[in-house]
Amino acid sequence: MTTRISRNDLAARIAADIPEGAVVNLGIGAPTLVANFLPEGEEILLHTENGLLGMGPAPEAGAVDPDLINAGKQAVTALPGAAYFHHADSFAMMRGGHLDVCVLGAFQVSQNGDLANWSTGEPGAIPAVGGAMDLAIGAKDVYVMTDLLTKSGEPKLVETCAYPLTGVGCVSRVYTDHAIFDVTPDGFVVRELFGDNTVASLEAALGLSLTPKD
Amino acid sequence: MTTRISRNDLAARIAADIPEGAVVNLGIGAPTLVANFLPEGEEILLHTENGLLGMGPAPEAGAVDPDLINAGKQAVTALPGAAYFHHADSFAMMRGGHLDVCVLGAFQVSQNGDLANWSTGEPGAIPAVGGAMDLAIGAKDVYVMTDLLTKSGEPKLVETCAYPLTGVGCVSRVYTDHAIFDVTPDGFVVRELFGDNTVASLEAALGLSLTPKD
Amino acid sequence: MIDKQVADAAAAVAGIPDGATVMIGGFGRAGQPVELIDALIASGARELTIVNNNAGNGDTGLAALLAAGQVRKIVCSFPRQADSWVFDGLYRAGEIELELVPQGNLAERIRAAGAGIGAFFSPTGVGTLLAEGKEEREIDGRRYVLEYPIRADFALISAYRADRWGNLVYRETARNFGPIMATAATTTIVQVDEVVGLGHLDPEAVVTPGIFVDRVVAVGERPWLRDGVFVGGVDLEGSPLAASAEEAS
Amino acid sequence: MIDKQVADAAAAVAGIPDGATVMIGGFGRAGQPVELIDALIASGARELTIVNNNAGNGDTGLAALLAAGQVRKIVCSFPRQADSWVFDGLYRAGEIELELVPQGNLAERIRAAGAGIGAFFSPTGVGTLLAEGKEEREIDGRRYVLEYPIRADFALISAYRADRWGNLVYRETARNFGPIMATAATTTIVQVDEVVGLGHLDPEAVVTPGIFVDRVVAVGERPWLRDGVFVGGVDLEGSPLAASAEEAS
Repeated sequence: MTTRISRNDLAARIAADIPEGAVVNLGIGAPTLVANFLPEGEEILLHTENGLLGMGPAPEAGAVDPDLINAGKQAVTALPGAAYFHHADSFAMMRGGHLDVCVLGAFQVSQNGDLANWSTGEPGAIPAVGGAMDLAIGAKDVYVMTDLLTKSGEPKLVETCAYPLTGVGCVSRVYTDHAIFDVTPDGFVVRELFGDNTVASLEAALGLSLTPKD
Repeated sequence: MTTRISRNDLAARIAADIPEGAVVNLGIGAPTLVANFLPEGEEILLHTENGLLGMGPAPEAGAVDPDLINAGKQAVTALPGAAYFHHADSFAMMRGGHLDVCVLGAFQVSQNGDLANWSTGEPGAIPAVGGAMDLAIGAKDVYVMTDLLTKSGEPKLVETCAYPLTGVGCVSRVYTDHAIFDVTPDGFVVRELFGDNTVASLEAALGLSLTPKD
Repeated sequence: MIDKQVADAAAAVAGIPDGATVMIGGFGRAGQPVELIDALIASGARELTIVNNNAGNGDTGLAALLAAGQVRKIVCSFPRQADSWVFDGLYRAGEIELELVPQGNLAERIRAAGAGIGAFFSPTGVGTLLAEGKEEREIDGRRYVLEYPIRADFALISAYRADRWGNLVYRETARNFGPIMATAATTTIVQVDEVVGLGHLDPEAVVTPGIFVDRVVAVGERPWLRDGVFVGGVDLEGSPLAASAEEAS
Repeated sequence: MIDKQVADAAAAVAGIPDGATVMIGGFGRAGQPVELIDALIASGARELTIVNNNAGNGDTGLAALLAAGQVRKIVCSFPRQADSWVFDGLYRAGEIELELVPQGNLAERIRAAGAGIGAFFSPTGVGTLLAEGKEEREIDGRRYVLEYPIRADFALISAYRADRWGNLVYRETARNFGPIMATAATTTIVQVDEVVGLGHLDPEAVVTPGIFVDRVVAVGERPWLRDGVFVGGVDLEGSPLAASAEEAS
């Protein structure tokens, strides 16, 4: 029985949902994989909150420019048509609702769209939030890319987040290795099932009541 | 008996008080005359709130560029070292207290530094404020350039402004055709007398108690 | 391929309905998107609320839109000018509503709309008629009034050059309100002298990134730029040159 | 003549007292004013409050300032990174205070200080731990928290080129916090690769007008720019290249 797709397949699945012309911010970590699967020949603009719209792929190893990095501090390139701006302008772009999509990782997503992805609340851990809270409330659509379950088998889609929140009611869709869920006023709606998953099997795994797509 | 200096002499007197390196905004009308008397060979930067720092003099008549104007919508030039910016950045520069001096006209100035210069409050008049309120509260020093009396002989330095205010407690100095006044916690201090004026003659003209300079 | 160019000014302003709030760029004549305004006049849209720094100069551009009776209300800082006779007449006749806003608050409120700021405390206007009825607060010993964002359905602005992604550069003080209005409208429509190839604008010098732009129309280089010398429009004081003088030249 | 150039980095940071609040530009290593930070370390100023996006990387720059024990408190958005071991150690030992601010609120609060805004309502952080104790308000159906300006006594930033009036241009994403920090400090100190003649910077492309800049020091072109190819510093993941690898090349 197949119940999970690979992280690359999931990235490709997310990329397929991003229309040409969209302006997209891909969060640090797994979401950056989405860039590898954006359709060739289509123009989708990548925004990085440290001040660049029109971000290109990683440079050749011999052509790294330390002044040109993404939010994860990795070396990147700029496409023809790119524009640079300062941090206040960059976050105004996000906060003002001008980005079409951002893709973020998550520790937990609640059925009303709350996102927890910046802190596990462990005592002694050093807190760091970066641009996560701004991204969470900024884009027109906030997509979460995550495994359905933690490594120890705990659901990451929950009734109420136990971890400290990143944003309230901000997530529009959750792409997991088992299925895709829309966040709606009625809670999680199963948009697409991968492999042999069923709504019933997901309800059992999550301990949540799910709504099948019409 | 000489009690008044000319408007050009007053403009020259104001110009003499502006130190090299200052960033200055000259309001519409008489204050623009000050630019003609800034010392040759010294660098004083003129700001115009419609988006230019490093404004130069008027162009030759045959070289007017309609894209390059000052706040009074007159044709100007830009000096080497100039910079253009948009309106939000330009007024941030003012509101944030980065300008050293602005020179404004006035209907009335009160002894606590209130300025009235945008409306006479006449019924039926079309109101217009422009950048006056922003300039009034923005510069480190707000200088007023005005006649001491209206054409009909009414004092323009008053105990309390009768006209609608432009800004509260914002004026630091008043340059008039009769004398120069500092606005202090003790009211108007006579900084400099022109011609045959005395503190007593000014007190009589204004109906105000004035403080001589130490 | 992303290509925000449209064929002409009429196509650029298509879909602006009666009752829309429309920001129009420009400070006086500098940066005024005259071709877009002419197309808006031709479109016949009525009952508009216009946001601009002024209320029209002479008989062209914004003044012509007012004269056509298409504007219900104007939000601006400085309506009264030597050549604002169209507005003056409408205002005195009670045929147009005026909301007067200090220029810096106007600019910052437009920026706030584009930047997702819910409201902000401004020191400008405190203690004046224009702050009456507004929430006031003292912060760190200074008085402020609470100002709210100004949003629009459409922005019509003028820039110098664009590329097909909608990246914009401006020219001199014609920049003025264009960059902030572009961020504050649901649909931003731009006229430019020229559309250049993607990558031809210096990414360090782009003032408005294309994310803020929906439609671009090239209206051709202005004659006084093409010829390298200014030959019409305004005199040194900013007043319109007499038509006869232009015709005689 | 206005000439904001100073002779060297030591002169640039002169007068920064113990207990000062100092903004330091940069996002990670990009735009970090390393020469100015080294001079600040050499100056011996202590009990500093530092405002930066991060809390130092590796053992150089901001991390070295922390390691020298000169920092009492840091205001930042993202202290914890793969190479933030200096901060991590100080924090765990209780030897440094941390104020964590979401990155966009950090940027907007710095801008607000420079722009004379008393406070602003931001939607970022609403309902989270980082908004606890802050004033909240619903405006037009959306929740916001009230955020206050962040000011500094000094800003140390890095730009690409300057002129003697202090006009600045930046390079790529090294721009980041420089332009806003320059507006928010009483004294703004800038290191640049190069000072060019007045009029050599395009007035349309100046990012920081000289009004915001107090002192400029040229530190020379970075080798990887001069040689046209990058030969050291960080790898593709942003990690520092091993010193041995650099020496071996």
